[in-house]
Amino acid sequence: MRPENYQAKNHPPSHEFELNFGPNHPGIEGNYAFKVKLNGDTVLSARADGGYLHRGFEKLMEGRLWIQNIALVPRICVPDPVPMEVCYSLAIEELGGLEVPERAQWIRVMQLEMSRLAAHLFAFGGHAATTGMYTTMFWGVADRDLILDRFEELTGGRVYSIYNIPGGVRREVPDGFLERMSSLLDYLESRLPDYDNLFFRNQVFIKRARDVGAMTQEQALKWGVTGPNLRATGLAFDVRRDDPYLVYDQLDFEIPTEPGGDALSRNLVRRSELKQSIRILRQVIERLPSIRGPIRCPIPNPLAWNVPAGESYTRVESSKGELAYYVVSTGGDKPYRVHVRGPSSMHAVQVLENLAVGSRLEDVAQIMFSLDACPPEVDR
Amino acid sequence: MPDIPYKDKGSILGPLKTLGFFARRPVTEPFEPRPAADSYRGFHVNDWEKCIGCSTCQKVCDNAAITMVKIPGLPEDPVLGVRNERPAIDYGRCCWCGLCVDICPTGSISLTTEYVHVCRENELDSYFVLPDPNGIHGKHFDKGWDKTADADLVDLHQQPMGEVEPQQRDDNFDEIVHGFTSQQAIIEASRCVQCGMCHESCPTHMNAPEYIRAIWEGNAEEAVRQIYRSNPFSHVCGRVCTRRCETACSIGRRGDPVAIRWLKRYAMDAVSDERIREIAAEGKVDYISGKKIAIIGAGPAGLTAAYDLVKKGHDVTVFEALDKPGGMTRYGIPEYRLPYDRLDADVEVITSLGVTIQYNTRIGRDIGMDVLERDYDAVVVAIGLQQGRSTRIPGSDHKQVRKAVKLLRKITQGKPFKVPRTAVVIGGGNVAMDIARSLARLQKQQYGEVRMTVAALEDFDHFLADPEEVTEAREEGVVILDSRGPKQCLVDENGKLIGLATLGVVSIFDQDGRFAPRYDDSDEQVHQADMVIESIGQMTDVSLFGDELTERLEWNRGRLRVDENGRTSEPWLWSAGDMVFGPDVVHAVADGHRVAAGIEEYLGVKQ
Amino acid sequence: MSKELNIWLDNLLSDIESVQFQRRNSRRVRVDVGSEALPALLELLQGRASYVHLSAITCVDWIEDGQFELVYHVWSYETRSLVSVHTRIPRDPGVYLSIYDLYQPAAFFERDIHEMYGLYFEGSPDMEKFILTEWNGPPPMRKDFDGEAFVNEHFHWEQYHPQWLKDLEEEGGGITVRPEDVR
Amino acid sequence: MSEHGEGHSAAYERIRSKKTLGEILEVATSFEKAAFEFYTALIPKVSKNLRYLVEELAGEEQGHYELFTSLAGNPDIESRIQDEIKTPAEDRRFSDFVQLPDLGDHPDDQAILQYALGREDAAMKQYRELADSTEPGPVHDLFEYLAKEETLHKQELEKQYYEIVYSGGPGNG
Repeated sequence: MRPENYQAKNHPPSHEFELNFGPNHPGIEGNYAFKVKLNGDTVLSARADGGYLHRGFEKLMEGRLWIQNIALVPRICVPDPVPMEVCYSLAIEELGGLEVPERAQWIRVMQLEMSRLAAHLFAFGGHAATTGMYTTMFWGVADRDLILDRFEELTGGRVYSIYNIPGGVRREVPDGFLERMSSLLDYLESRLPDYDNLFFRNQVFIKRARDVGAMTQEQALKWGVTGPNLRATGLAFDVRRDDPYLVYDQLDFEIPTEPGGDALSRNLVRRSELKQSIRILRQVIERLPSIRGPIRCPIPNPLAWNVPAGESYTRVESSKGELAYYVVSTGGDKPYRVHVRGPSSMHAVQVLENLAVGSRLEDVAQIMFSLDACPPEVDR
Repeated sequence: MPDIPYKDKGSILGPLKTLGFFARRPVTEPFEPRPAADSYRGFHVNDWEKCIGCSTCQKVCDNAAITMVKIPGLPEDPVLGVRNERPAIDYGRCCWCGLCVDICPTGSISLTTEYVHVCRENELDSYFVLPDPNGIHGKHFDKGWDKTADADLVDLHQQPMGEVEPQQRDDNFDEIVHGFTSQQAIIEASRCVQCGMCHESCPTHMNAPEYIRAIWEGNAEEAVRQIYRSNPFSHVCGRVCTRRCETACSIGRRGDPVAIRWLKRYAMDAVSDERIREIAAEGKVDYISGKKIAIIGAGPAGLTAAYDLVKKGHDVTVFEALDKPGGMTRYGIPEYRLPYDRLDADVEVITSLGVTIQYNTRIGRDIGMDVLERDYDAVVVAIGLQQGRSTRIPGSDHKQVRKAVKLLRKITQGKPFKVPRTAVVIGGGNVAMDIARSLARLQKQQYGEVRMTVAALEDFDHFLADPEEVTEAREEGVVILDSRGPKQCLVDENGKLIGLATLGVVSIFDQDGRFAPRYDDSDEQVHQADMVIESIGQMTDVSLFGDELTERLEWNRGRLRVDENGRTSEPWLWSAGDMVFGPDVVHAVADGHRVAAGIEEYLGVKQ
Repeated sequence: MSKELNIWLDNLLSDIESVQFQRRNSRRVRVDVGSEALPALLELLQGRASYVHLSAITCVDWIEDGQFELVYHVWSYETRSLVSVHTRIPRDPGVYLSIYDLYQPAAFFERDIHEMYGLYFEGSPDMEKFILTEWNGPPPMRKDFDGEAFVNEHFHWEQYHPQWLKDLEEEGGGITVRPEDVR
Repeated sequence: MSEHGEGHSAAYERIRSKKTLGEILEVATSFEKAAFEFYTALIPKVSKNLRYLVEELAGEEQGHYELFTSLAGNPDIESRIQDEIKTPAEDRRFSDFVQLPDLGDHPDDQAILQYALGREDAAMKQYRELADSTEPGPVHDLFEYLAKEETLHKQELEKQYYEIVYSGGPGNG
C-alpha cells in the first residue's frame, strides 16, 4: 500500500543519512533535538539543536523584581528544581549581605538532597527505558512520586516548590514531617536492592552500557564535564565538598567515583549517590530538631527591595553537575543581569556532540540519557 | 567506597527473586483526586470582608495574572482605606507561587487544597476567576497555603521614633520627637506597598506613594517636590498632622501603618530651606494677572490659598489680627510639638513667592469688610476657630476658670500670667493635652513639681486625644481621668476657686452612637485646683462680618453656607479652613487649595 | 598546598600591569584586566596556576557605557578557588577574540553570547545559531531589545469575558486595573 | 429661671386639679403654644447665623402643639396613649448642671440650647410628678406619655448641645 504520489527517492551514493532525534523521539523529552549523520548504523557526526522549551529565562529575569524570579528559576530544570532556587537565593544573599539563619540552611540541604534523590531516580529510570527496560523507569517515577509527596507537604508544590527565597525558606517544616521523611528514607533504602537486581546488576544493562559514550578523565576535563559525569571518570570532585555552601561542611558523606567514564559508570555513580543522599538526609533529620531559630532573616518589602550594587557568582552541585548563577545588581529593584551556568547545556551540546561520534545509532539515546541533560535547561 | 553488590554477577537463580513480588501489596491509586497536603498551593479564595482592594497582590504577581475588578455594592470608604475592588485571577497565567498570599497586607487571600479544573475549549472564560470565600467551584476545600507569620512578606513594625526622655523634657518646650535618620527613613519608606490608600484618604490628596518612593530611592528633593504638589504646610503637617493616611494605610490592617507623617517630616528636614523655596517656586507663572485678592487670617487655609493664587500671578494680601503668622498652628500647638522656626520656614516659602502679610490688622475693627469688598477682586475668610467654648456649669464664670485656646495663645506670646500650683483641665481632646502638658512644664519650671489633672468625659476606649499624647502627658506627670463629667466649679466663702466637682460617667453614647452621657450621682469627686481650664470645643467669632453682611449671607446650621468651591452666597467672598470644616490642619490646607481653584475659575470668568 | 598556591597567585596577579585584583574570600578572586591582556592572563592561569576548568563566560550589556563586559569564570581543582576575570570591550563593533584554544567549553559560551548579544568571537569554531534559527531581529539579550513590548506587539492575549464579569459590568462595575497597567 | 418658667409652674399646678383627659390635654396644649410663641418671638433677636436653632426649637414645639391638638380630637386616645407608654424613656441628668441663663437681647447658641434644655427638663419633671401622683388609669397613662415625650425631646437637645458645644474633636489647635 503506497500513496498514489509515492516516488522512490534516489539515495546519495555515499550511504550517509541524517536522522533527527527528537523532539518527538520517544527517547527524549522536550523540544531539544539531536541530529546525527549516519553511515549505516555508525554516527559520523552529531549536532545538537536547541528547542523552545521554557525559553528566555535570563531575559525575563531582568524584567522582574528580585523576589518574583523565585517563581521562575525552578522551571529551568524541571527534574531537579531546588538547586535553581537555592543557587539564585545564594547569589542575592551574597549581594545583599543577608545572613541566612542556620535552621534555614539545614532545611535547604534537606530539600537539595531530596531533589537529588528524585532527579537520580528519574535519570537512571530514563536511561533504563532507552535500553527497553521500562520497569525500572516505572519504578523510578513511582518512587520519585513519593518524594514529591514530601515536597508537597513541605513546600506546597510537588515539582516547583518555590520554597527558597533570598534570606531563607518560606515556611516552617510541618509537624511530623521529619518522621514521615525518615520512613520514606527507610523505604527508599529497602528499594535499592530491588533496583540493583532489576537494573544495576542486570547483565543486559551492563553489557549494553559498558564502553558506550566513554571518555577519559583528560577528555572530561577538557570538555568541561562536571557532576556525576565527571566523577564517572574517576575524579572525586564535588562542589558540596570542594567549594562548600550552606552547611555541607558539617555533614558526613562520601563522593562516589567510577573509573570507566562510560554510560555504565555514570549510572553507577548515580546509584551510589542515592545512598549518600539518604545518608545526608538522615543526618539532617537527626540534627534539624535541635537547630532552633528563624527560618528566614528579615528581608525588605519585596516591592521596594533594592539589592546593593555588585556581582556574585554562586555555585552549587546539582544532580546534573555544576550549577552556577552570575547575578549583577546595579542597586535597583530588579536584577541587571542573571546568567545561569547550567550543567545540562554544556553536557547536551558540546560533550554529547563529541561522544556521539563513532558510536552506533542504537546507543545514541543511551549516551544522551547517561549524561542526564535536562532539555529545558539546554533551551534556557 | 561503600560496597554495593551490583558488581557481583549474582546467581543464575537471581530471576527467581522476582517471585517475591507476589507477596507484595499492589499499588492502587483511587480515581478521585487525591487530597492535597495541608499547605498545598491550589486555587485561591479571598475573604471579601477582610480584603480592602489595595491591589498589592497584583503588584507582586510575577506572571501578570491579577486584574482588579470593581464590585458595586461592596463597601468603599477612602477615609478607612477600603476600595470596592477585588482581585480576579487569570489561571492561564497564574503559577501558584503564593507570593500574593505572603504579601497580602490584610491576610485576606489564601490558596486552597483544590487543584482540579477542567473545561472545554469554548469554556476558556472559566480560566478567569474572581476568588471569593467559596472557591472556584463553590465547593468547600480546606485552606492550603495561607498567611503565616513565617511567610509574611509585610514588615509589620514601624521604625522606632526617638524621643526626648520624660525627665529631659518635662520642664522645657524643646521638640520631643527626634525625627528619622536617613537610614531609618529609607527602611521605613521601603515598607510601603504603594497601594495609594493614603492618597485617597488625605483631605488634600498628598502624593504620599510618590514621595515615599522618592525617599526610598534616597531622593529627598524629589520627595519635597511631590510634597509641594499638594501641601505647602509640610513642616507643620510633617509634625502635627492628624494623618488620616496612616489610618487608611493598608499595612496598618495587621501591623503598624507606614509612618507617613514622619517620612514627610524627614524629607522636609533633609532639604535646606533655601532649596525648598526653589522647589516650591517651580511652576509659578511669569506674568502678573492684575487681580487683587484679600485673605483674612494667616493660618494654613488662608496661606495655602495665598500660595496657590500667588503662583497664578495674582496680587495676594493676607490680613492677620495677631503679630505672627500660622494661626492655630502657632497659637494653639505647643512648641514642643511644632517648633516655631519650622512653621516660620513653611510660611517663608509662601512669602518668598510674593505674598504680603499685614499683621496686627483685625478685619471688622481696623478695616471693614465693605472696604475689602470694594478694593479686591475676591476675599477669602479663613479665620479659624479662635474662641473657646465654656461648659457654663455653676461657678464657671469665676475668673480662675480659663479657656484653653486663650491660655495657649498667652503661652505662645510669652505674656505673663500666674501659673497655677494645682490645675484641672476639663476636656479630653488634643487641645486638653496641649494645655495640660504646657502648664505642667511651667509648673515644673516654677515650682519643681507637676500638679495637673485632666478630667475627660469620654472613657479611654473612646478617647479623643491621640494615644501617644496621653502616654506622653502621663510620662510628664499629668494625671488623666476618663469618664468624668464636670458638675460644678467650687468657690469658697472668700470667693477663691478651690476645685472642680465631677460625676462619674456611666456611658457616653446612645444606641445610635450619638453623644448622650449618663451620670452616676453617687460617684462624685472633687479635684482640688486653683485654676480650672475648659477645653471642650471651639467656635468662630463671626462678628467681623457686621450685622448687615451677616444678614446678607446665607448660613447653614451656624456656619457659613458655602458651595463646593468654598464660595459663600456672596459672589466675591470665599470661606475656608476650620471655620468651615472644624479643626484640622491638613483639612484646612485642602480647603485652601479648593477656594484658590474656585477663585481662579471665578477670576477667569470675571474677565 | 592550596594556601601556598593562593599566595603565589596573589603575588603573580599583583605583579602584572593593567590588572586589578581583588580577593573576595579564600575561594573567590575578582580580576579586572584590559581586553588585550585577557587571553594571556587566562593562559597564565590555566597553564601555570591550574585553572583548567572554564565554569562559564558571562556577557553583560552595559548599554549606557557603550560596552560589553565579559566575565570568565575559571576554577582550579587544585587550589579550589574560582577566579572571575572581568574585561570590557566596546559594544560597537562588538568583536572579540575566542579563547577556544585554551578552553574548549568556550565554544558553547561564545556561541551563546554571539547569538544573544551579537558579539562576534574571532577564532571561535562555531558561531552558528543554536536557538534563534528563525529569528532575524536584534540579539534579544541586548538591553535595547524590550522583550515584553515585542510579545505584546506580536502575540494575542486571551481576552476573557466570563458571565460574572458581564454581570458586574451591568451593575456598573468591571475591570479597573489590568495587570499590564502596573508592570 | 425666667418668667416663662414661673408661668409654666403655675400652669402645671392647674393641670393637677384637672381630672379628665380632655381638660389635661387642653392645658398641655397651651404650654406648647406658649413655648412656640416664645421661640418665634426670639427668632429676630438672634444673629442670622444662629436663627436655625431657634427656628428648629419653634418647629419642634409646634409639632407638639399639633400632636396634642390631634390627640384631643381623637376618640380613641385612651388606647393610643396606652400604646405609646410601654417603653418609657429614661431621664439622663445631663441638663441638670446647665445653668439657666438670662437670655438677654442677643443670646448665643449655647444660651438658647441651655434655655431649651431647662424648659424641657422642667416640663419633663412636672409630667413625671403628675404621673407618679395619679392612680393607674387613663390619667396616669396620659401623664406618663407626656413625660416620655418631653424626655425624648430633652435627650435630643442634649445631643445637639454636645455636638455644638463639645466640638473639640481630635483637632490640632
